[in-house]
Amino acid sequence: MISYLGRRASHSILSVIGLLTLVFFLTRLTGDPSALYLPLDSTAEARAAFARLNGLDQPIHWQFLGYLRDLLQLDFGESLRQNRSAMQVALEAFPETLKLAVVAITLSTALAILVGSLAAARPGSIFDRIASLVSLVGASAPDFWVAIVGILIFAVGLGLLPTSGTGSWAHWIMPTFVLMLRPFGLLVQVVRGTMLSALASPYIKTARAKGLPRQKIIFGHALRNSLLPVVTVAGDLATSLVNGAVVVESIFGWPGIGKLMIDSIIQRDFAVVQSTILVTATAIFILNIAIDLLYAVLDPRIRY
Amino acid sequence: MSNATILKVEGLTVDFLSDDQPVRAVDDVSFHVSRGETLVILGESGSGKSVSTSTVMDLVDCPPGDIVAGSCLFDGVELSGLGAEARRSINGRRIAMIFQDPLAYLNPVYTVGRQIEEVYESHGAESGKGARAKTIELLRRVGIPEPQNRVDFYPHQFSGGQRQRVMIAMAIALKPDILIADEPTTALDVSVQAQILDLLRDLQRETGMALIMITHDLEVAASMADRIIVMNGGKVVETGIAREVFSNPQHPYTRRLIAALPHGNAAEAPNRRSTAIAGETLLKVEHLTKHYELASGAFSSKRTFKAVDDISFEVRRGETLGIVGESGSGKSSVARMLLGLNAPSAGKAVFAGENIFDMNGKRLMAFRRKVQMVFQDPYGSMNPRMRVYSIISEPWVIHRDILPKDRWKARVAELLELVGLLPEHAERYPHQFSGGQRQRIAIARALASEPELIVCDEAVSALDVSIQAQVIDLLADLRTRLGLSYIFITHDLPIVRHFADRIMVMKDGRIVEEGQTAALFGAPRHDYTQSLLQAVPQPKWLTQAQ
Amino acid sequence: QEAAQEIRIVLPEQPANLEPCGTIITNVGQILSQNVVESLTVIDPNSGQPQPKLATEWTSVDPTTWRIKLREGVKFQDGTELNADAVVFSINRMISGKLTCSNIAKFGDAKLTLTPVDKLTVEIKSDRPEPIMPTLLSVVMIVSPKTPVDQAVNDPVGTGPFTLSTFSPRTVVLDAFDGYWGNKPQITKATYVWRPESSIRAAMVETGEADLTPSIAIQDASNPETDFAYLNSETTAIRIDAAEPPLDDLRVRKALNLAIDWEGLAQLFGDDVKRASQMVVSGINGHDDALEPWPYDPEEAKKLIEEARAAGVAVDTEIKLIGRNGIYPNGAEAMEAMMTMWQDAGLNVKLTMLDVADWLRYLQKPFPAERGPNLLQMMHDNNKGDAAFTVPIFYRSSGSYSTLADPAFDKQIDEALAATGEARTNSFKAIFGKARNEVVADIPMFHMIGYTRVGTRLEWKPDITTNSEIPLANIAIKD
Amino acid sequence: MTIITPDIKPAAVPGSGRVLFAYLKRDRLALAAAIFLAIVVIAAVLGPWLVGDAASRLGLRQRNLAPFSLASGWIYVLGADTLGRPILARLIVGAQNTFGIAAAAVFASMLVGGTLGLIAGYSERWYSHLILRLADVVMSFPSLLLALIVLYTLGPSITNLVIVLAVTRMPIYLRTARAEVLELRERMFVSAARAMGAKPARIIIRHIAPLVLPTLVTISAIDFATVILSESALSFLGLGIQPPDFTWGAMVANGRGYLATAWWIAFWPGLAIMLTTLSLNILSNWARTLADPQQRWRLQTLRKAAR
Ligand SMILES: Nc1ncnc2c1ncn2[C@@H]1O[C@H](COP(=O)(O)OP(=O)(O)OP(=O)(O)O)[C@@H](O)[C@H]1O
Ligand SMILES: Nc1ncnc2c1ncn2[C@@H]1O[C@H](COP(=O)(O)OP(=O)(O)OP(=O)(O)O)[C@@H](O)[C@H]1O
Ligand SMILES: [Mg+2]
Ligand SMILES: [Mg+2]
Ligand code: NI
Repeated sequence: MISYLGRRASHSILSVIGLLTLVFFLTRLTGDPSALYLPLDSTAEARAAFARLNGLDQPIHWQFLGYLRDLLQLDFGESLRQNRSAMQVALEAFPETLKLAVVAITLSTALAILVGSLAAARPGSIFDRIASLVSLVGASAPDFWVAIVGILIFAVGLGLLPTSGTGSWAHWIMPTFVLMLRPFGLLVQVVRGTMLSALASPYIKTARAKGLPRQKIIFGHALRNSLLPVVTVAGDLATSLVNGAVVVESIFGWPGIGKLMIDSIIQRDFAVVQSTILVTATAIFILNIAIDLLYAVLDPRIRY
Repeated sequence: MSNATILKVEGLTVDFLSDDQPVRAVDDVSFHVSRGETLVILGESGSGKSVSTSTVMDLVDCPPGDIVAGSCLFDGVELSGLGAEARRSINGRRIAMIFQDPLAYLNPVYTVGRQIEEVYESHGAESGKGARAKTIELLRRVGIPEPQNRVDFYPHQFSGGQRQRVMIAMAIALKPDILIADEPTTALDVSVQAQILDLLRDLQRETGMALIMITHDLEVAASMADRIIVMNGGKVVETGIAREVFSNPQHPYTRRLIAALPHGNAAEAPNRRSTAIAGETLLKVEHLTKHYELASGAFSSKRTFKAVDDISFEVRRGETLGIVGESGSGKSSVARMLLGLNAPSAGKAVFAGENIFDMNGKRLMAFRRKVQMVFQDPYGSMNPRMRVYSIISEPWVIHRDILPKDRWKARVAELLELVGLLPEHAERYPHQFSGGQRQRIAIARALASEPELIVCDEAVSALDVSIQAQVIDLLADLRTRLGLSYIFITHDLPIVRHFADRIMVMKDGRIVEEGQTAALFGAPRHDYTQSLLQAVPQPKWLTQAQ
Repeated sequence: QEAAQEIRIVLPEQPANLEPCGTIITNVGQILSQNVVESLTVIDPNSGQPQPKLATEWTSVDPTTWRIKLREGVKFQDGTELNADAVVFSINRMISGKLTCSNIAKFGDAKLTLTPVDKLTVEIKSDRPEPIMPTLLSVVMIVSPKTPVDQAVNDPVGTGPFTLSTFSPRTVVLDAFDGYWGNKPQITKATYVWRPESSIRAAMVETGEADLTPSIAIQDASNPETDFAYLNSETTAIRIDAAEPPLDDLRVRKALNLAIDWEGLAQLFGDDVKRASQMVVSGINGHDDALEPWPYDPEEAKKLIEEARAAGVAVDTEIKLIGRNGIYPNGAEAMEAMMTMWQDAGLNVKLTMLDVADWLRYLQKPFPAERGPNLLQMMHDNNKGDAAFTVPIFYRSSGSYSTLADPAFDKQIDEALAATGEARTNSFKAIFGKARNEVVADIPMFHMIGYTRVGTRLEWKPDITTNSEIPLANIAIKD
Repeated sequence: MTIITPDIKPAAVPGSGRVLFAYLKRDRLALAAAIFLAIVVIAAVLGPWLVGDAASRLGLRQRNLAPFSLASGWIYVLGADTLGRPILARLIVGAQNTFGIAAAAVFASMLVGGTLGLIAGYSERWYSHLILRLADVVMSFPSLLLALIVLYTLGPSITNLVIVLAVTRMPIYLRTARAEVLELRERMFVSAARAMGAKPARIIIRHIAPLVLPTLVTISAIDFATVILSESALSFLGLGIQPPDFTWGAMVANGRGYLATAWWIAFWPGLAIMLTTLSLNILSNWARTLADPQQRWRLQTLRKAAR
């Protein structure tokens, strides 16, 4: 176990370093930032000065070595746009995203497990059909569509909720809801599917023969046996949220890392790109290790 | 005894529906059982025993099952059409069931302890520490070693017989009014079987439990039954007081069964042992050892358990080596290692001059073609998504040279007939068969690849005597004709005596005794062997008379 | 009451930083300009002429030297006094090259030398004549001498009526500065937030969550009571790459202009847009009101193309129409529409929409090798009062966006740049006329309109400067 | 030998078209879904031929024409978009690109991701660790950055677009497949197949994959919508589909700014995406039932015995 963890951690660290290297070189293939930072009418001289100032005039391998050297001293570089440490920028945004992602994923997973299990318990029933329909409509609706229409209805039309922004709990409702839609829809389907197979297993007969209550059969026995794919898919969805819920962040003015990452990619703010990727990648690698450990907890036949 | 009748089944008819004509599994079956009484259901494999008892428990999925007719009156209550909640309070507490295929019927992700405790908790009988203590006590009573540790193990960490006992423990936890035991001792050696049967009898005495026991084992039947019903082709063909059925069977099927009863009682009755053993050593096992690493939780530290402890033996071409031994003594572990499914902790096994454990790639492939296994859990060993046709023909897909494709269909039909099934069964899926039928499919599959050595792990344990005889004849015939060798793991002494040339007795991971069949049966040296031979159950009417 | 004096402004974009040297960047300027930091001069939106701000007077000593007189009694928000040294410090900081300064680009490659003459007088020398120095000084933001010289800052200290109190990824907050030299503004506190989605911003003002939002999309400007249109100094156009055949043929370039259904296209940008005939808006020195925009004449366009074909011009060559995503509202639709119209006229035009960085490669020299004949979507913003910020980059052969190479035209441009007064205005007019009629260097589209939604609580109207500043001091609160 | 087993004929084997249709008829919802998809596919194939250039004809004076009016002709029933082009015609013509891109991307990611997941789950060799860490890396790699890099190094094209979409969607299939394999490989029938001499490839393809596939198909059915929508998000980089070509996703994105004023521009294509996703899911659930021998009876005409 411990040795497995150690191995996993070292592999992951290597992968993150590989990732950063990859990102370092690849981002530099996407064009020169000076064109974006300086006004269109600035002179060649100004551009040269800009490149010199930001070390962009050096050969790329020198830049990379410099980056590595700084990295060892935990210096992640300066943001070109924001005039401050790139890591500080990333770390400021990340918790905002994380909060939202955790709430949305937890809620949607819990809800999806409930709805999906009940749908699978009576396949073909009205509940099953409605649950599928509702969850799928939510999952396939364009997220900005739901977000903007939601704002138009609940904030402008009814005046029940604030349009956007952060602060009170009311500010959480719409962003969380929009974020939950897709995970919920996907998870309901996955839960339903795997539960159907699980419910047909012989050990469910044993449980019935024991006289277990229905909810215990469904949630205790069948669900437990079908959690592996559910956990995986939920984990993947969590990853994509941790990686940034761009639409929600930008529409609702939630200062998260997704928008930051997109902006800095488009603006070629390389140091920030690197730092945000470092932060999210670390989170994602930890999440994936946790999920793998969870497999072993969920299914005793799986051992590492 | 019908004055205290607790369960009365009347005119039960069950169909299995599909696109085609419904399959009638149970046809107008009636029986009843009283408090304290034991009703034994005998019958051919696939005759509807399991289905009719499952119906009593409401465990047949409807649809595709279809209860065409019939009533089940339990303690004055009509069971069919009972509400879910009422049903729940009866199942497990008042009527309990032991299933035929213990691995599939245990939830793989919960410890056995948890699964037993659940019975207490869900009926509000006991919870927390109390439930756990009771669970450990139960496990001890069914003969699980070190129950206080084993309670936290998962089903896959138990041997076949141990799982069966876990199942039994679960069923008797709440001392039900009726216990339906579907082949409860198929994986138990004679001594453990005796212990379990005693336990059941004790329970009956203590609580007046009615016992419905399905078995293929006539000795067990005789030792337990008050009354017997015999089923064939979905119908009850004979019913009566045990002693009368045994002494004066009416139906031709029953007669055939009873005729086989004192199987191998007489010391050297006609047997199917090899006549000529070629003498060339096919398999030589040396110092084979297997440790299982035990970690009950994901994080707890490891302990090891010695399941197989330095054993050596050999098998010669055309020979049958019988392995008998205590349940949990490591028989299946040996088999799995020989097949290369589990890595041994130490030792080697030389097959045709080469160590199995060093084999790789092509050689391993060639080896696996020559050695086949019939698994102890036939249900689990078949892919639920594959039809029987694909299951049996799979070896030919893997080893292309065995049989040209155009002959597969005919050969599958032939194999199915050899093991007593119908060619049409090729189109069905594993879940559509009875326990014994699945076991026969597994045998057919093992035969399909025309191997040199077949490892049979309790391969005929769920078959009734008539089909058992048919299968054994088939195996013996193949041995004579093709020079096949067998490693025959079984708990059934009459069968090994009848079929095996040499016998190896295992206990606690070691070989305690080994020798030619006749010699070993004639003069057992080791205490354990002696106790095995003596543990043959006696008919109930005799023991009661004493 | 106090609370009522606070306003909330919602901007389309988060300002990446608050460096006063970058106030020409819209989202920085809209917060800082004239609020936190002030410039030496400001441009009058109507006349395009520089007006006093921190500088009260300016005189040209000789063609390369200007003498600036500063306002008296002005204090920075950190208490330091505004004097000649502070101004010299600010300008030197801009031109030092030790930090990235966007505003300095307006000066081109001019070399400046600063000398404090006395406490309130500064002398600015440039290495070549700079007739519009006072106009240029409108981009010089004066910061406290305590500001670091070699480092961009996010906490600017200037002389404006407001001080920066918070700058976080969520919001910027400005508080009134008590020691302000001018009239005390009515607003005591301004909070800025940002939402990219125009409809959300409009909704925020509608629900009262915000009081003002600049640049909403035309379709969101649906309420005449709160939504104000203003000519925003932006001119859209398509640059014709005149160096590449078949675009080097004058007939083809004319046909390109004639083939567009301008009235139909205008639907995309609203009723208030002005059809453009030149690259600067009226009010900019050099704009020629008399210059007619190209009409819609598909028949003529087809005829010209046929003529060109007959003359052996390869009019069937594929022409790349290069658009930029998000350049202005409905920009992509406009490109699609124009492409269709050109195709109808018989030209083989193919649209490619690029992201900013990629698009820039086509906009600026050096152009990509093998660029092929191309038409480039662009938008030009000259709110600095003088055509000098437009003409040389577009039409001079050395201009960084220019695809022309006409020495005579270059000479004409150089002369205009050196001229002053009436002569200057007329020379620029002549240049625009030539570009429109003889050279046909581009396809001017529209002078764009911006829409701003102003909450009913406020008394304020946007104007041409709104894209670069929103002076809080000018905003009044109705009671 | 007295084996009196009731005589049964083999149940209908799924596979042949007629039998499939019979199963489809048993599930009304699935039938409706199949019909809808068939219509969409027909539109995708014949669309350009059916409505001709109506989809790209400008009507600047009919900008944002409201739906449900036949005044401008039936083709305008669903209204017109921001350039006054009939939305109905654009939906029909756009089906082709939409389906082409989404199907290619989803299929590719499922195929590659699923295969790698099966390998990574089954084997414990070094390459399975490598595959997993690669998946982690892909998951951590912002898809937008990937798109930009592809754009800059390979240039915009539909193939590259599909590659980007497929790569970014791949990890979910990979990890899900692996998770299922981790459990399945411990099952007895896998051991049995190994004992029979089946090579890993065969075990994976024949024994494990069929049990993993239903989950992957479920995910892919929903991914269809995700892919269409993220395709339109990439178009603002210039990697998406380039005008004059368009997809439903691009149509939705086009209507984004008009939700408050002309809802129909984004609504109809959004609805088309939704209905397609819905249909795909219903069909995938149907297929899942069909593929599972223990569930298949739900789609069969169960003939009961006379009583
Ligand atoms: N789900 C099913 N679908 C179709 N047929 C089934 C199904 N389950 C059982 N059968 C058939 O019903 C018959 C009775 O099965 P049952 O399990 O009761 O046999 P059994 O008497 O218990 O046999 P065994 O001793 O082999 O366990 C068998 O022929 C079997 O093939
Ligand atoms: N995976 C495992 N982990 C831990 N212990 C195991 C595992 N598998 C088997 N054992 C233990 O090893 C011992 C031998 O098991 P094995 O299955 O070989 O017994 P067996 O002789 O086949 O018994 P039976 O006749 O009951 O099938 C048993 O005590 C069992 O509990
Ligand atoms: Mg049975
Ligand atoms: Mg065993
Ligand atoms: Ni037996």
